[in-house]
Amino acid sequence: MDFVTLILNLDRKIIFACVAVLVAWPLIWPLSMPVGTTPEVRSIFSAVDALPNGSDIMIAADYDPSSKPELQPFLYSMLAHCFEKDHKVHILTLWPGGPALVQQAVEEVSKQYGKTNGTDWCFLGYKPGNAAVVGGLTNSITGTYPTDFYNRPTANMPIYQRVQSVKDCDYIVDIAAGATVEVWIAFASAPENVPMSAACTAVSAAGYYPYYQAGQLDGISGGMKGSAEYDVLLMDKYPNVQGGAPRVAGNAVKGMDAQSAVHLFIVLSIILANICYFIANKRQREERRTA
Amino acid sequence: MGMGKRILACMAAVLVLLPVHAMAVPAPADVELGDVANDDGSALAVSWNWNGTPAESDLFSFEVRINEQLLDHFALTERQQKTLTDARSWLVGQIADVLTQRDAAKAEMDAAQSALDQAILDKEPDGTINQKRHEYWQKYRVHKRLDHQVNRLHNAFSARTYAGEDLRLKALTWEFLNEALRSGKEWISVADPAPMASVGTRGDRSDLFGVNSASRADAGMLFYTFDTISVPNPGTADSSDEATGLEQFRAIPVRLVPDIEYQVRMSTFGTVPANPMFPEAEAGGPQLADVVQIGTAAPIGNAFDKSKLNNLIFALLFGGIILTFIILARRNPNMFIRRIAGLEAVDEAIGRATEMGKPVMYLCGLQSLSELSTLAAINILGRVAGKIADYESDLIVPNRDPVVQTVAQEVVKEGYATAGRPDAYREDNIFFLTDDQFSFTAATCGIMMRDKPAAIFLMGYYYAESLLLAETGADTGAIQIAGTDAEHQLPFFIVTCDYTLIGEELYAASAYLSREPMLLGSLKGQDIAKAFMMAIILLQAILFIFSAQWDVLRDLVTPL
Amino acid sequence: MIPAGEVLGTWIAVGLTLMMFSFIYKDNPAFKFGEHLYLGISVGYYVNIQYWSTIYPLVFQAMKQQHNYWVLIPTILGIFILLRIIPSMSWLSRMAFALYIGGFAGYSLPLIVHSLLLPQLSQTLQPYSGGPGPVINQIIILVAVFSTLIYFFFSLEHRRTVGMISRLGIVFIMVSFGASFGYTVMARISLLIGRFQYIIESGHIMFPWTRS
Amino acid sequence: MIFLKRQLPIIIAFVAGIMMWIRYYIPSEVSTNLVDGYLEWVRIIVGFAAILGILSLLQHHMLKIRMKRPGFAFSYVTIAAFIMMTAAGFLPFAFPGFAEKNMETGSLFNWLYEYTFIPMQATMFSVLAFFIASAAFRAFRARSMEATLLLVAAIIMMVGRVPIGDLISNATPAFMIGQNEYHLIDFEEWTGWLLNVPNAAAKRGILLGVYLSQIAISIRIIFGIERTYMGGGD
Repeated sequence: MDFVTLILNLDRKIIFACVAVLVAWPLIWPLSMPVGTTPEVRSIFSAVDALPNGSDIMIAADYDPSSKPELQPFLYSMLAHCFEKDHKVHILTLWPGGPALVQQAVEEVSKQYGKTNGTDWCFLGYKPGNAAVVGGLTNSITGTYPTDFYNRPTANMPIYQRVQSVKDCDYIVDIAAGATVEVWIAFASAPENVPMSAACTAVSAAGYYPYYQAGQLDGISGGMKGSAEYDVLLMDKYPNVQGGAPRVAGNAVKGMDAQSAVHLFIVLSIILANICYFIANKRQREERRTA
Repeated sequence: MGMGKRILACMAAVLVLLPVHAMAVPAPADVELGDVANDDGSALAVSWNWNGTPAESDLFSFEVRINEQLLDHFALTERQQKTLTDARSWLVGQIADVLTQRDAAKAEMDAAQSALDQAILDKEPDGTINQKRHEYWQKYRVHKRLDHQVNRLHNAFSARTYAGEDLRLKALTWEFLNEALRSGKEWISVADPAPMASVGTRGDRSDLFGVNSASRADAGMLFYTFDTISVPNPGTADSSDEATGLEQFRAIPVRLVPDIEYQVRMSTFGTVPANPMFPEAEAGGPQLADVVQIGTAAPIGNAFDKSKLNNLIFALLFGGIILTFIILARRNPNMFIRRIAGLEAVDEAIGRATEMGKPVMYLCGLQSLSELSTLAAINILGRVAGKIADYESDLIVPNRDPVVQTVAQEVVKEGYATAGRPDAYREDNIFFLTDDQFSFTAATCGIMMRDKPAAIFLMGYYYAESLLLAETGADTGAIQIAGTDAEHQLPFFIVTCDYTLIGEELYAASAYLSREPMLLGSLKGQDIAKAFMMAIILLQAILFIFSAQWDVLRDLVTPL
Repeated sequence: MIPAGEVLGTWIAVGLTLMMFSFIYKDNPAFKFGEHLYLGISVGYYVNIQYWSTIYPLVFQAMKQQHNYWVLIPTILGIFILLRIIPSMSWLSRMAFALYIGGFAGYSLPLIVHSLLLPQLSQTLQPYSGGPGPVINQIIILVAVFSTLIYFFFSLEHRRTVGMISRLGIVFIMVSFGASFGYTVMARISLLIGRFQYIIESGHIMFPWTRS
Repeated sequence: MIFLKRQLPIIIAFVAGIMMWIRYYIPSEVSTNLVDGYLEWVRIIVGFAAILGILSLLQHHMLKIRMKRPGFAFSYVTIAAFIMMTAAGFLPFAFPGFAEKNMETGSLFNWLYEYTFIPMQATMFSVLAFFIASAAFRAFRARSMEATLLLVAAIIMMVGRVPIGDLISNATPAFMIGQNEYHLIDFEEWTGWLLNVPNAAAKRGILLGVYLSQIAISIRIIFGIERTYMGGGD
């Protein structure tokens, strides 16, 4: 059997084993490749950073465990960034699978920064109905969420004495695994002129570029790479994040070595397999001609 | 029926109660600013208005009038008076500068034009004429840009303008404000919803004037703006000369609660040593210098929001077109739809399958029958079944949904009957596998490996399993034709299949085959709307060739 | 000291992860078991979430604490929706769906025009500025949007000029799908990395004595 | 009865749709309260609709057990897991061995979420990474002009958006044009252009079509032409 046929008929299990090794190896023995940042993520960072301390940020964490590795690190970094800047954080989720993930993140990070629930941040929890919730928030936050995730009435919270609706928020960040970015643009950001950014799974990142290009989104962070970039930007500007919040600085950056390795493997295999495919095709044609 | 009538009454009550309920809930409304009246009925600074487009001379008398009124009406401190006067003269100076520049540009343009005319009259060589024409266009553009700038500046002068009866607030952006601060001018500026300490340090947004809901308890500390605007981040903003000339001002709609009295204030910026009013403000930097209360106003709600006119026109027009075409399609279901190349590929694939004497496999996607893509897949299945009956090959249809399975059986049976081969139809070949996503995938892949179908059709909606199905199909060497509106799966299909119906093409194929008035009418209606959009884009391109600055089309479709 | 619940939980979590991974070998009973377990757990989870975040606060608490009895009307409509699983009563659910889907169609229609359609269209008509590079990009965008629209335009045969423009459209569509494709590959690998990270990190919890 | 079953829903959809549509153009307190109240109702109705989806799934598994369809034994697992999870959330007291009740941190419910729900859901899709690698060898072929373009763009994206792309770019020879330094291969520049220009434009073309079809569906629903939401039956 020659090389071309070998490549084209390579056993699946060998390929699977290669992928497993390429993922595990850099995680156990990191190469620590430097993570470069892209303008899309830098502009999210600078938008949040440029807001004066104490601004109100609406964070929508619309994802569930199936995209946890991609988006959970972003939520950690975003929360750390907001608390570092003393921003008031209003956080909610439109995905039923999300609340417990957000709860973990917000409780952990707020504890590290010594922030008070109800004064510095509020986790509003989950409500079904995507656009019905976002539309409601443009009228009244406390009307849409009479109670927060912990079932306490929101109307008495200090944080909602100043802010009535999304209109009063200074920024919206949607961390989305699905199509909720469009919902936030259509029902909150565009009609109420609140600037917004999106961090989405890599699957949908390319699809949101029309909004980025049109200025409807300040920035886009795509998948684990975007989260890693945000980590890097955050740690560059606020070095104490690294020491103070171990889970913040993190997992996304560590994953980038494995990501590079597997990408390289897949790219090389596509190129190699296609070359073999064309050689095999040519041979076949020649055989047919001689026959 | 007694029961039925009672329920009917309940339903009717619901419809009546919904608006009643809405009226019963007191909530802050979100309304376009109507007419602003002052508490004492006097004409205060807020009611600056004029009708129609003012001549340039109006501009100046208008501006002077405002401030005189202001100065008369309120006991302003000397400092405040000075600030306002300085700011006014700065603005006036700006406008005067631009006006001078524009007039100079106009003169240059006219000169260039006459030079061009002369060149043409003198029958000079083409090269020279072209160069003169080029010069003329350049001058024309410069003039046009300055002309725009005059208009924009002029709009910035007023807190609100009446363009016809349309009411808008013009706001200044960050760059403009910063330039003013850098040049050491004191400047009429910017309100901010954040606490006073941070006013002026805010990086990327600013409005000209602010209002504060007088009914709020701590009105002194909360300064509520008309609205906030988002301005391109200074780091990434387009800093070319045209952008700074034209994009400094941005119109934003004013949103106030009607019938609530607002305090209207004007805040001034300046380099101040320290301000007893705002001890938090640091000395030295550009800080908020003074806040002047210039009156109170209560907006009145309008009956129609004119800023949403282009929206209404578009929605009504498009809605009307869709409805009309659905009605037309009911009368004449033979409306023209272009050939769908993918459907021809279907016929070809079936032909090749027959030559090889192998079966054909067809999947209708993983969603239920109520989804449009599944319906489209079923419609295409009818066509495929007819062709297969002609060629006498086998058709295998594994299903994930029992309801889809039943309908698929009917469609295939009909296809065979229409082709005149009802005897060739085998019901067992259209079967239910399992409803479980990955088990269904594994089982289908198993069938592909075993039966090695010559052609595989993947129509309808797919999730992550698309890759597994298409990979196995490609491995068996079958001709694969896919059609899906699942955008995330489309790339996988394109690289693994021989032909792919992309998104809307699937619906179009379905409408083409089924001639269902609803699908057909919508498709045609959407085509008309697309034609409208394409016409605008084309027109813009043509205008671009002839003159670089033309905002009319864009303004037409920009949401207000 | 790690709590016993965490150690046990981590063992279970890693076990379930491996069970799901067994699908790459082939579809097997262990995977089927895991899949069905997941289905049951998720359904139980969603029931809880829907109840505690919607029905409990918006209906029961609203009536008990704020004495807002208006919520009874949507609650009755909601119960109508649940009647869909009883075939003879399923028609009642239509009333609720009609109010919800019909009203929502009306609610979202102008907002789609305002927030999505018109801005996207007007941004395509941006003024040309910023030097030769950006202007060329602007023109490419204009051409690409136009030709993509032509590709999905079904009232003209794709022959001659129209055919050429639609071929151009397909070029742009393919490049954009390529970008999506690259990103999708990235996403799937990220998820795998996440799982591997979890398994590697769990080692110290599963075998507490390995912690230094 | 036919009026109730067929016409009335259409009338409700029409009235509600038109009301919600027109109110957008009318800036008054009533119009704002109308939409506020309507959205409040919808949020409750949607809550029930979500439960309907859940119930019909359970009903399906019950049916599978009753009909003894292939693989019905696994449906017992689903039902048992459902009962366990539901009970964990609804129990009015803390489950023995756990500190909290209901959905609080430290409850049985939370424990189950953390150690069963998260790992299983997260693993489901990560499995696909393996299949992508094998498809790269077996199925991703440049069999047409379209597929070739797609693959080239994808390869640039895959290399260019991860750290190794930066390493490769920096390793290539650099040259100066005017004031700026350019690398022979500059993945950041290339991917940025690819995403922001051709990708954004083509996606915009597709999106414009999608918005139009969304609007068309809304119109069809309001005017009672589209009736799929009514479900089957008479």
